[in-house]
Amino acid sequence: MNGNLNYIIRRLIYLIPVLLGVCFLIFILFNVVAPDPVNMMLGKHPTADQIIEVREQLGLNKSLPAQYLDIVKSAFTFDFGRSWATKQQISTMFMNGAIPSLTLTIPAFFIATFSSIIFAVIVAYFRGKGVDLFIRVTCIAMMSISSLVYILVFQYFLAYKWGLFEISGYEYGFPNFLYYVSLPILIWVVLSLGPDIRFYRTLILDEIYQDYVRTAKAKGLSERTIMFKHVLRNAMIPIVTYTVVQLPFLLLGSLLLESFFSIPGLGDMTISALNASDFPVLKAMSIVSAVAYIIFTLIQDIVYTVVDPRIKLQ
Amino acid sequence: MFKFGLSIVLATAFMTIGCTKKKNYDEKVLLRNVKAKIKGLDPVNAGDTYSSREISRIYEGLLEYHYLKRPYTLQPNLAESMPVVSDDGLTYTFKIKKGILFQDNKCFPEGKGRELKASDFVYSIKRMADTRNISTGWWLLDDKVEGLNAWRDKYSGKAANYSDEIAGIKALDDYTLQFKLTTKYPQFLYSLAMVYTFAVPYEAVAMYGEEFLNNPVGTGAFMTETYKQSNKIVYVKNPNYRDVFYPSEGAPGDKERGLLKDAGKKLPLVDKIVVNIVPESSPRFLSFENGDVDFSEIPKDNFESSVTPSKEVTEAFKAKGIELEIVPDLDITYIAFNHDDPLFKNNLKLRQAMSLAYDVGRSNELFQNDRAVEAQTIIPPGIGGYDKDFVNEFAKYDLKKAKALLAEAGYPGGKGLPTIVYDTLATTLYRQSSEFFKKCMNDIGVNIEVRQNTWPQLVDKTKKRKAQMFGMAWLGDYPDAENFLQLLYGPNAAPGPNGSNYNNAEFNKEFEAAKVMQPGPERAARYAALAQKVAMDVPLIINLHRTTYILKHSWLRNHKFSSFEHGNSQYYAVDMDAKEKTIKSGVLRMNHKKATAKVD
Amino acid sequence: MLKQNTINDVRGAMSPSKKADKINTVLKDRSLWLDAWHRLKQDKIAVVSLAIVLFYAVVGLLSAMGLLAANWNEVVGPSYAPPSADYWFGTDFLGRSVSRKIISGTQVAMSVGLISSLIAIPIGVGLGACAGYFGKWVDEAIVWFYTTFSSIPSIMLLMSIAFIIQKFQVEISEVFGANFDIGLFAVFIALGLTSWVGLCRLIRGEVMKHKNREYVQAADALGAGHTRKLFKHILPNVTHIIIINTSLQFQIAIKSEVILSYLGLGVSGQPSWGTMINDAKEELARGVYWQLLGATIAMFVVVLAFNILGDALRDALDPKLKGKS
Amino acid sequence: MSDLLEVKNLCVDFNTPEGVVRAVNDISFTVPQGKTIGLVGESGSGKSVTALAVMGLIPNPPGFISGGEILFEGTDLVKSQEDYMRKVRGNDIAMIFQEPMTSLNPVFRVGDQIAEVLILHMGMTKKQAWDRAVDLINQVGIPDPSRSALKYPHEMSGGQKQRIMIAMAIACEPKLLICDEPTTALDVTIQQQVLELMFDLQDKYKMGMLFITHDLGVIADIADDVVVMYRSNLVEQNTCENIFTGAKHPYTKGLLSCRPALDRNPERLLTVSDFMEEDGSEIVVDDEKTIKVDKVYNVDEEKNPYLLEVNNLSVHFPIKGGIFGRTVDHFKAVDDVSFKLRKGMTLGLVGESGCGKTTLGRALLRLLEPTSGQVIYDGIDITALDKKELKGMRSRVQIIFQDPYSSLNPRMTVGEILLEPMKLHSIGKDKIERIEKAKWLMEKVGLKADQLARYPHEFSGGQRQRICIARALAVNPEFIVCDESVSALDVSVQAQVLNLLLDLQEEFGLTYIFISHDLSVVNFISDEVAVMNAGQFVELDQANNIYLKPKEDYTKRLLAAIPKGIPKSLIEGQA
Repeated sequence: MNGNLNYIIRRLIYLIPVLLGVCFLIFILFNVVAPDPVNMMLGKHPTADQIIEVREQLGLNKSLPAQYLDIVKSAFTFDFGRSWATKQQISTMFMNGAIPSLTLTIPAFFIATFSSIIFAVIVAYFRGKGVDLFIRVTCIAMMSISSLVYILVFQYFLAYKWGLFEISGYEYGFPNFLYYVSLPILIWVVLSLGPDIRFYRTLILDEIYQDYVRTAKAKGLSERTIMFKHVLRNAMIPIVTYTVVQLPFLLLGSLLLESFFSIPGLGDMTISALNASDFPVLKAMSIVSAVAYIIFTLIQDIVYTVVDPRIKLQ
Repeated sequence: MFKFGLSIVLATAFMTIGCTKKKNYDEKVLLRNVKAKIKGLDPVNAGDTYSSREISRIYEGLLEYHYLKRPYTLQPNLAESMPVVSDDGLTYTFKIKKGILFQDNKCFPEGKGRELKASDFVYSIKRMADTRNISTGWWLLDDKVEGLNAWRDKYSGKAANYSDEIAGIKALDDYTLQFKLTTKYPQFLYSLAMVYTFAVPYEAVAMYGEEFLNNPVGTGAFMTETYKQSNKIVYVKNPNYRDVFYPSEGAPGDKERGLLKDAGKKLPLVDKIVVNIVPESSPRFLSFENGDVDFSEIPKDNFESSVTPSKEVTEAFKAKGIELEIVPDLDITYIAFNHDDPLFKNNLKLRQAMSLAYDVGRSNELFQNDRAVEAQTIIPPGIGGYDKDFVNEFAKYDLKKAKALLAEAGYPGGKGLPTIVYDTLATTLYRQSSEFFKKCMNDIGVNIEVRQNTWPQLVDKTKKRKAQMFGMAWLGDYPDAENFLQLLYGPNAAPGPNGSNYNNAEFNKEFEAAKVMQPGPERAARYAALAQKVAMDVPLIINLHRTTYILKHSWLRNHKFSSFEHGNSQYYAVDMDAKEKTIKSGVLRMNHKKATAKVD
Repeated sequence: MLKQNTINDVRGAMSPSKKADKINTVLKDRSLWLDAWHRLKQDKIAVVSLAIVLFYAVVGLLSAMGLLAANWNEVVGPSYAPPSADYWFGTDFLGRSVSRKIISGTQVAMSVGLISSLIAIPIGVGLGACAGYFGKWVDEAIVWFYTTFSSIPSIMLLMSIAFIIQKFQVEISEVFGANFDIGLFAVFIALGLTSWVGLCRLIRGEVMKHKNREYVQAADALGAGHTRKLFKHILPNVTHIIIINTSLQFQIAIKSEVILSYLGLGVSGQPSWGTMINDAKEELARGVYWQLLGATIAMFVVVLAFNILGDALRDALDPKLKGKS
Repeated sequence: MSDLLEVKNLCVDFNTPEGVVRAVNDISFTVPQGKTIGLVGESGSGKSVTALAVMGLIPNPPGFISGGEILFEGTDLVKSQEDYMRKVRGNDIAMIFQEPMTSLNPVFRVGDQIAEVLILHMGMTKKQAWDRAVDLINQVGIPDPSRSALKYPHEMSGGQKQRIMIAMAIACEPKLLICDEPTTALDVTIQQQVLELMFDLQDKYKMGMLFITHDLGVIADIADDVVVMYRSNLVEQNTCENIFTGAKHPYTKGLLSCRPALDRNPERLLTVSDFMEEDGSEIVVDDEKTIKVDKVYNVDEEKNPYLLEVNNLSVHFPIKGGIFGRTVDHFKAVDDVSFKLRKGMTLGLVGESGCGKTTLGRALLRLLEPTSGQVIYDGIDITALDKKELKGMRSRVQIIFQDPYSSLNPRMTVGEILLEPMKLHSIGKDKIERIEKAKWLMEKVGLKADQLARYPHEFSGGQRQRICIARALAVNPEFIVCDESVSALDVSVQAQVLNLLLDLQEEFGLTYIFISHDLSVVNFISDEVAVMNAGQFVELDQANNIYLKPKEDYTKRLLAAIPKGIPKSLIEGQA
């Protein structure tokens, strides 16, 4: 087991420069280059001396290295201070934002992944026949329409015209949020079916042409058992690792869905931070998603060894 | 494996097939949607109109605007009566009503709300001056109250000592409060009706510290039950609220419109208020049509289906029991020239030509559905200084004259004139209006390059004088034309509110003289003359005074729109049985054709 | 042993230029790209989608040069006129013809795809090739760089890059002149700088694979230097990946322009499908569907064509097929 | 006793973009109970397709059986339904494939994969099947069967994996066992053990066996009857004895003679083309050519001075470990090797896979940096040269690789490939002269001069290897390292390339180091032979001394494992 431990520790040590790199990139993007938000904070009647005082308080006059160190510190402590636009504590904003985002993205992600795997297996099973062609063509066609169009059309028809879903808004608590997130989930699933099915289909097809499938046939196994027992079990390795890598992005939620359905998740928070040039929030969002991405790449490595017996952590 | 996966997909898919939430009608609830997120509930940094509206449900100030009387008149709220003003107009003395309690909160001993005292106001106004609070309202009293600026500078950037006495604000005893001003400042009374100067208990600030903005403790009619700053706020009645009754008289015509039916009743008239935050305009209006909210403004693109050209509710909406309320706003929109740019500064003819080339009527039609009033001067209707008969010869649309003037300005047909950069916001409405402006200017050969910005970027550009031309709107802070004329006052140049950096010595002198006059017809005439004279100099392309159109459902009572909506929600009432009947009848769900058919 | 006559008849009989290409044909009479083109031609749908892409490119070019739909800004009828005989896709809020706006919008869509790829390809291929070929610390540094880049969500990167460009708006407009469209410029740079990571990873993997192939070691044994090995041997065997990836990147860029204009970072001053779809946000409520419909159809056709073309190119160019013929 | 399997006039076609291709043309043969039939032929002869046809495993698009019958115990498998075939496969007929490394499912334990076929066909419970599987693993000679059953395929060696395949095949005691080149991918010592195992199992279960291979040596050891296929046709069918003593068809004769054998060392190998024209008509072979002349090892001091001297050469690869990836240990690929090589002579380097022979070959050319030791080539110490000087040396020392498909740049025409070395070392004044040299080189290696504009994928494996030789010759080298240069080729093509190498050596006085795992090939071409194991020289001596009087027992074991190529019936007869 200590082999794995060494590996994990080495990977963690490797991730530190990446984290420092991310902080540096964020530092460049937001501190050095970003426009001066102070005027915006002072409302309609800022006075000249008030601007100087505010710059001082926000720490904008600190030396650049000091500002960079603040970012790095916040990457580890997750204490991002207060938002400039709303003066709220950013970490509490995250807590409030995370729940709605996750209630939307987690169910949507798992429904989308499961259904696209099922479809991909069907398509691979009937490869070359009518079903395969039909599903592939619809996938490409569905991918060719912009996500914004789906949102507009679905919201107008499904929510307003036929009243099947709530138009917008959000309520915390178990049964209530379902009414509000069901339409966005439906849209997310429709949007991700296309690319996912195509991707999983290629993964499964790669496995079908391997030698062990021929051996399985020579053992007299039926096409169905070969597909579900042998091929799918092998194809699950890339599928699982691919899914794990996508998990950190669920935290960010879907910017468009949240802002159109006014779900107060992290995505919606990002958009209002963008419109209000609220840099502490934008920085915080970038750091959190970057840290999540880094951690999940590590988890992906570990999952890879669990799923694929061939890989020893070396 | 296959069966397991399939069952999971079907289960979750079935769960989200969707159903609308069931509605309950027993509790009297006022439902409304709001466009922008509430920044926080701390009076000192109210910032925008949306936050001030929410804050004023919880906190109260010395004065307030009468709910029904128009034009807007001040009346005492926490003060017993209007202040006694010294002859030199510098000393104001107030008497505070006795027995006013703060709402119960754990910051008070045994959680019981204590009585409001004069010293609370001294504390609250000092809080506004404290640099660490970065108050957006500080401009109101900057250099206006004796000793306040000194106190502010003394503790700038440090923890302020609030017991440090200053001459300008003193609590003579528990119920008398005295202000000493440094200069004559008639607008001072208005500032006491604004959110920044509302009373705040020091115990709450001490206990909650930086989180005070999320834990409001006020003397107002309501208090917060749940507060999700970016999603929804739910208010409930404040049990400690003193006896306040619905006014028995109002503006002419209010009685006929049934606005005095609940006269004398104890306020507030609803048990609960639910405020949902819905940024996108189309879902906001669709939820109104569904009956999820009690009243709503009308987005530009839903106007045709709601209001007839003759400014009445369409047949379909009438069938649904929806009423319309039209109220002019204290508001002006304009397109500013940056007078730092020599191109505009000393070329009056060019400014006049561009002003004449701008088709204000068409812009009103396209973007305001003809709801707004074409502005003649910078002073909006509804306050002293507005003269409805005055016609600004440069505010009308005259292409021929515009071309002639442009030639006189030295750029016949626009030749020789460099491309002018017009900065606007990135939202769809502003992008479309800037395209319209570009088209109008192209008609006389002036080439415009449109640049999109987020709101902070635009503000940043105007404050740093880097924007050549830009569209801007100004909503009155208080019903006094001074608040509008100061937009052209030289010393107010950027980063102050005078974004055009217009500086006309003669106008500055006359403005300084007029603004210190006591409110009255003489001051109004002075303001009118001043505004009309400066309009001839076309400091900016004057555009529109927008009017507010509010659609109300049949079950909403006593609603009268006011530009200063502080604490008005306590006057609204909701007839829950009427609401239940209308919603259950499904008339709201019917589309327009069927609804009208139902009426005939 | 050498047959003397062959040299003479080659040297003496013909004029120098003819002689040159006579020699060259001896070495190479047709290129592999031609073979790939023949294979592509067999796939009818691929040819159709290639034709569509070329048609859009021509339309984009013509409207860029002002020869086509330059008068998109002209008011042709009442505002929000529904589609009819004289306006195929109706008119927008100002009364301008939507069909002209669609045509003019092609220019933005195609230029977004083209220029963002032109930015992304050199960076992606350059870094990817160096990482794959040199390995050791060069590889470590480049892998570290693109891991850092890809760990920040792309939407954040897009936003902040667009911010930066708009911050330098004043300086940029001095350089490029006032009527230079900053919005579009921001979209180009933002998309270009965020879309190179995928290509870089692909190229790195492929170059690493080819570096260990025996024909490269043989070149090494012949004394070929790094540049020769990389540019003469490895990169030609990798170019097909660049082509396939670019065709996919193109359609992603077109679709991202819609999202960017929703976030207010898109094009201003000239029509684009993104702004048209965004205008539809409010218009749909009042029953004005034609601007949304027109822009969506226009985009649907070209993005579909790019997708199909991408797959067809993969089959035609993939050396695996050629190797086993 | 009726025949177990009878194949009558079997034809199999494939739809390709260029039209229908016939892979198997009118083949008929029978496999009696308990007998082993050897199906021999080169790649592309259709032998594997025949096997797959019997199992009904021909990939449907693009292949299909277009004629003939396959009678298994009377029933025609071609006509039978898929679910009948499924009951037969793995139960009555079992099959073993060539590539052990990829034929087992990587993510299932080997025990489970064996148990699976038992549960499917014999209706055993999981427990019974597992015990039977462990027993089978024991039968196929894998140590500690109960623990090995829990292992995953990647935790086993190639030989062990092939044994698992065999265990899986015989699990249901099939009547017919089809083996498609089961031992080709294995080292010769392991190949011997696997063949013996199959032999014993055949006796034990009285199985009929259809053994497919291109290696006549193996056929002689194991087959009762032999079927020879050439370009999808059956050219000869006879008992093993008759084939080896008096083959009738020219192709069979060519096949037999082009195989280098240990006991005889002819000057040149006869190839199939010496016996048969392209169109299949026979050429009468005069006796002179078939005379077996033993190559004489004669060293002439001034004609063959010492060209290469290698002192204590080692190449160690660091093994990373611990948290910070410190080098914990070294894998000694080449461990302190010293030898001398005379000009114009050939040193054979032979050994099993992983013994370090390839690493040594690469280190000599510094394609791989040696860890220590000296390589003195014609008085110059190559290990001490810097990059620029090394480039100068490149024209004198060249290498030819193993895999014809990956040693030529697919994007360059043959002409460009041949001109590149000349440009690099500025051989020939201008393009015209270089093209002439290229044409000359093509003819030298036996290819047509007008094919310079062709691309590598338009040539066969053998032709591509010739192009590689031409490329090496382009710089007029003196010393060439041949790294398994013929192992990937068919036997007949192998013989032609070996002859070509010997001709070129004679004409240009080239010095070779010939690396291979195939002892008979090394014996044929080398003057001296070094046997390597675990990075060290086990033995270094003249070729025939090594083969006739091996000193070290490792060499002895190696030699014993090579199939004699003489039918067992004859040996029994003589013994």
